[in-house]
Amino acid sequence: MKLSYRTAMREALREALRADARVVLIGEDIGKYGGTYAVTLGLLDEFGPERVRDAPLSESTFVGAGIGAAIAGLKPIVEIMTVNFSLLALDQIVNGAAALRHMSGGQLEVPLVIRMATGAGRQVAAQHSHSLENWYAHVPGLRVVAPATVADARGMLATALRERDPVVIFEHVQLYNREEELADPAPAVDLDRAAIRRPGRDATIITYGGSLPCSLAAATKLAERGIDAEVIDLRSLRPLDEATLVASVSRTHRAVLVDEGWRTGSLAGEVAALLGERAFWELDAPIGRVCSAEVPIPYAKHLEVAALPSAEAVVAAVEAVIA
Amino acid sequence: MKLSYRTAMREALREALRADARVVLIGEDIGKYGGTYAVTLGLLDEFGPERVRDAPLSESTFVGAGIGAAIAGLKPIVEIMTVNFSLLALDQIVNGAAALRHMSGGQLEVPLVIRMATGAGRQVAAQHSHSLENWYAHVPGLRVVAPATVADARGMLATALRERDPVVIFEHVQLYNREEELADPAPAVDLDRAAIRRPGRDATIITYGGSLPCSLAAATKLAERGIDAEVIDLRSLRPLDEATLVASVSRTHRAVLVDEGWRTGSLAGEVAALLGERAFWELDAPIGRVCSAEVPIPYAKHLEVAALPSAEAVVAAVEAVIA
Amino acid sequence: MTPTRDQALAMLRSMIRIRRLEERCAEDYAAGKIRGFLHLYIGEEAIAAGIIPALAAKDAIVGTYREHGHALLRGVAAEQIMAEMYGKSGGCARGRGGSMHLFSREHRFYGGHAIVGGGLPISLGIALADKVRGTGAITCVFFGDGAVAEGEFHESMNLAALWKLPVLFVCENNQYAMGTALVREHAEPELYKLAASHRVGAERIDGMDVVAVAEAAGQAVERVRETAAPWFIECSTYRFRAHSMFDPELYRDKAEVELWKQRDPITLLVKRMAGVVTEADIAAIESGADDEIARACAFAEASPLEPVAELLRDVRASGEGT
Amino acid sequence: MTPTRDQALAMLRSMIRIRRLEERCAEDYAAGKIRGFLHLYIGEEAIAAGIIPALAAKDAIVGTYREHGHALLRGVAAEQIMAEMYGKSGGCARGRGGSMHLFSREHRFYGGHAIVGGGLPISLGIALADKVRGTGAITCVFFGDGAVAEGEFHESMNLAALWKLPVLFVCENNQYAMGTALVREHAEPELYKLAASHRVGAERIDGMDVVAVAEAAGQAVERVRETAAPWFIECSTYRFRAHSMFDPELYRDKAEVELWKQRDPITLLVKRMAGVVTEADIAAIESGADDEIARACAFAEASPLEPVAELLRDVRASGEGT
Ligand SMILES: Cc1ncc(C[n+]2csc(CCOP(=O)(O)OP(=O)(O)O)c2C)c(N)n1
Ligand SMILES: Cc1ncc(C[n+]2csc(CCOP(=O)(O)OP(=O)(O)O)c2C)c(N)n1
Ligand SMILES: [Mg+2]
Ligand SMILES: [Mg+2]
Repeated sequence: MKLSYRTAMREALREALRADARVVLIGEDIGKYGGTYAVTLGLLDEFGPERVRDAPLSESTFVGAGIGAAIAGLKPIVEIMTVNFSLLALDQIVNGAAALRHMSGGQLEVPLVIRMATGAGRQVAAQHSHSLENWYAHVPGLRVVAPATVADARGMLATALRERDPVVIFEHVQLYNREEELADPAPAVDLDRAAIRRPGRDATIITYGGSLPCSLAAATKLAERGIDAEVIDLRSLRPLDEATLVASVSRTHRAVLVDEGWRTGSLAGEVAALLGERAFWELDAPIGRVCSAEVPIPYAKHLEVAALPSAEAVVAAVEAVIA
Repeated sequence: MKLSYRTAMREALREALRADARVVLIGEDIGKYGGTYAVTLGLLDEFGPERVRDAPLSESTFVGAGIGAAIAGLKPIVEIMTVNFSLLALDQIVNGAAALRHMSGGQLEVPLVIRMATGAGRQVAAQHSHSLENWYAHVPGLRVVAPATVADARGMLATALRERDPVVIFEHVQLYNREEELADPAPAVDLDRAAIRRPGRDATIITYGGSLPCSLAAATKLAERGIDAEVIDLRSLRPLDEATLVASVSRTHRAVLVDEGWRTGSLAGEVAALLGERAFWELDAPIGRVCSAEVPIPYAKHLEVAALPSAEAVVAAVEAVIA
Repeated sequence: MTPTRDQALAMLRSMIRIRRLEERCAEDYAAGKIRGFLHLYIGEEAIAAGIIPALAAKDAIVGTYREHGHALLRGVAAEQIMAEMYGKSGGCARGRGGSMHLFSREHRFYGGHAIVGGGLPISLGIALADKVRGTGAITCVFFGDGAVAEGEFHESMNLAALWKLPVLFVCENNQYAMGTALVREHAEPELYKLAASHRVGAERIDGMDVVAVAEAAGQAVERVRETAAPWFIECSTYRFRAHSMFDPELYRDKAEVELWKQRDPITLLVKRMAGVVTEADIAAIESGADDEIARACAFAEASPLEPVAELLRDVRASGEGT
Repeated sequence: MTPTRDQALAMLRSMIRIRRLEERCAEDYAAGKIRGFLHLYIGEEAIAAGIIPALAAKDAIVGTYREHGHALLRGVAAEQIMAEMYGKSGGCARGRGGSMHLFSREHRFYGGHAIVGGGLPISLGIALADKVRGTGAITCVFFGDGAVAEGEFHESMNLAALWKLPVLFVCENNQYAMGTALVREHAEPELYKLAASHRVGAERIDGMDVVAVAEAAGQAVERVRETAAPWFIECSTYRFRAHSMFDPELYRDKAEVELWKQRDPITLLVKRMAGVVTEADIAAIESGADDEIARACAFAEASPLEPVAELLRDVRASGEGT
């Protein structure tokens, strides 16, 4: 069956609501409005206002309420409309959700899922175009995942809900309209393993989330030029599947990271550091990084495009590490 | 004259208040209480409540007010009591202070200094022991500095106040009581250059802020074992002084990073990635990282010590990259 | 108060200029010339039209992402506004901000802020600077009913009251925060009472009646300037269009929208001034507005893109430290 | 209401147990056995002593970093509390939390939160879970006057009212947030009015009078349970000690402290019950408390440290994903 990423997320939510009475949805405009990105469209009608709870504009508080509800026996799925607004809830996430199990000596658990839209590319300018996945991936106690395909959008939530601890799911805004064929029933998703989306021998392109499509496009172009690039989708940003990464680079000996975050302090930097530690003797060239320009993302299309990773930039970076 | 880090910061603030009527101090308990870490002690009496402004518990709002005041002609120095509470103000810092010049097409400027205490080591547990310097160092539009010596504590503020854009100053809580001899008048501080705190030939230890003392202690121990380590203090965390780093590693061919942040997604990771890019052919061994354990920092002393970088761990890491 | 003919014409012109500009924006959005988020003010024009002329040139303004009208009435040229929406270098933020981020330092128009509530603390700081510097200027900050639910709103009321800052808070209560109706957003839907709870002087007025708004604005601006203390005006209003161009408006009835449209601020004023303001007056204002907008769009169309080479310019003044 | 002899003895015992425990904490801090931040509740005991016994075992509690007394009265063993402060594995958070982070899942004592205001949203969620699950339990959350200045406070009032959550909000107004006096922290220093502004039922009581607190608590708990709606109690109180062990107390007069000490909640109750409660009763309670604390400290002293090898345990349940 053909499904969009948006519909896949919605089906995953519907399935969760059906399967477990403890699941409740909390977020701004997820009910009456139908969800800013229409992910939750129809769920209020189907499950009612007790289970699909529209929250007022108060990110810190409704995320904190999700934490409390998780502690006390529910399985809340909180939508923060976009990662941009999650800045207002970071204290609750870092000092609450991520820390409570450890700091309570293992007594409390916070089985909370936080979903948020992320990324740029829709000309919504500096305050609405952040990619802060790496900030979240820095925090012990969190698991962070980024579905980059429709299959992962469909399957990751169920796996996340089996965790007894907080999971943050990043959904890139550019992916919602993408469609894919999907088996029915959709296959289960393993959150622990990075996925090799395209096998290759000459270089490893490592990416995640919204940058997968441009990485794959780059691989196709490279193939035309006789370069066989492997493309790895991290899927789990915390923890990282080091084994898959090291194994790939041990085969190809060259790596390029593609990450929509700003370059300095990017997740790409962490992965590069990791490979430098774990695969130092395997590397035949410096690792390349294709990231966003270090600038608040501008509105004008041509400037926004110039600021973000592109297939061309990935091609150039792979050629550079091979040269 | 002998000065503590605390007094040095206070003298810098006093000097700024005296020199420029546009300078105002804003923060929680900086006035009547005298400052949580007593940095601002006495300044309320000297300069009055118009210039030393106690703010209510409302981090987002008094930081935002600092931004507005900077836009409209003041030079506010905002104290966020500790980095832990800065999570509540991140939206204002990222979407306001850091972005406004660029997103306004260069019209607005935000000459704002934000000071905050950072770091662990005082048994104040998970919610009060963060080191999030790398989060800030990720954000275009900010400059981020970390005085690690009394001289830098004395001199960095004046340099920061000459910037026409926001500067974030991280003061490690473990440094406040440290004393040093200082020339009078104190020398001006260049924010652009990392400082070689100890020259050496065999390996480069790169660190900043609160980890400088343990890095220097490690170098002393290594010297006893015949290993001559160079110790570099980054001082400016954004931008990084790449030239000094690359030059050092090009001499020593081995590097270890010491950073109190959690390892994954640490500033240490970024510097390692950078060296992997800029000094790949100079490196004779994988770069080592000594960071905090990936865990909310616990209260119990022995566990806290185990979670944080130590001189022993640095020694071991340097020996490992040399072996 | 009954306005004079001249006053009425001025208010009418203000509202019609906004209305026409935004109708054009909607068209240009459909045509793909404007992209990203676009939030129209249509239906709410009486607020900007009543408040902004009451401010002095030295006063400062802070707005939201629904701020085209405010910028226009403040004196930012329609050319610059349209060029900004087209993403052109002639725009008032060089095309970097778009619809949500209009700025004009020259007019002390300090944004265009797209994080709900985010402009409030900034407005406090601007007012603080003016107070400390003794300029006699006040700051006027606009925000929606939804912003009042954010904690920053309360923090800002408290700080403004504690520090006695000359801020005029203008809450544009259009009954919805995106799709969330007032009573589903606020336990206390009479929002001015929330401001008053922090001992900030507060009132509620009919935001569809430009005359009432202008009257309240005049008094409030004077009061804030004289007392150097904050004041809060809640304007009851309604947006006639969707929240943004992506909104399917599932959350409200057509009938409700139609009901409010009967209180269209432009029509209300025209009716009130029947006999004083004529069809011909209106036609003249409309054609003036249309000319202005046509010129603005032509300018915007012709304005060049900012060179890509300038992408990193103005991240910081020094270029370094980016 | 005049309490019976048994009631009075119970209240007295509650307050004295806290007082003695914390006096010992202060000594142990001086001796270096307790480190980090230590915030004493001395002077404020009537609040916990009045409120906590009014709760049912199924109810939940959320506290701040000034929560030793609350944990103790909730039934967390003094052994576990002292071991926690000593950083030992026998502590109620295995020594990981220390003074600011006491937890006991068994007692539904959900912290010990050290970010001011941070416990409020969490308390809402706990109440939501109990409401959804139909347990009939309510949640009681304690916080200071300073927390009321944080935006999260208002967001929490609004959400609790909108969602009709069974939360009992207990504001321990001890007149200071660290060194910031009430009137310098709040434009509206009558804090219960701020809760009421969100249509949360609210009252202010004398937090030094344990009988008044107990009476209000009994009614409030019943009301919250029956209506499943929030209620807010502001307790006027005073901390007799410094904010934490680092505080030089520059911001208040000794005279002010002395004045409040004349309303010491323990003395007040003893005076009120003169003739009913005897010196011997008090002596018995004190020696009981001293025994309890001596046992607790001995336990804490003997309790082993958590092995360093367990540092990474319980970051996540699975061990993976850390
Ligand atoms: C902090 C934050 N949360 C969510 C959003 C998404 N959002 C944009 S506008 C809006 C509604 C705001 O409503 P209101 O304040 O009433 O202003 P209006 O749009 O009605 O003028 C929302 C939820 C945002 N921009 N910022
Ligand atoms: C968000 C935040 N800001 C600042 C602090 C530092 N701090 C700890 S306690 C405190 C005062 C809180 O006052 P109040 O809420 O009245 O509680 P009290 O200590 O008087 O019981 C402050 C400012 C903090 N822990 N969290
Ligand atoms: Mg609205
Ligand atoms: Mg207090």
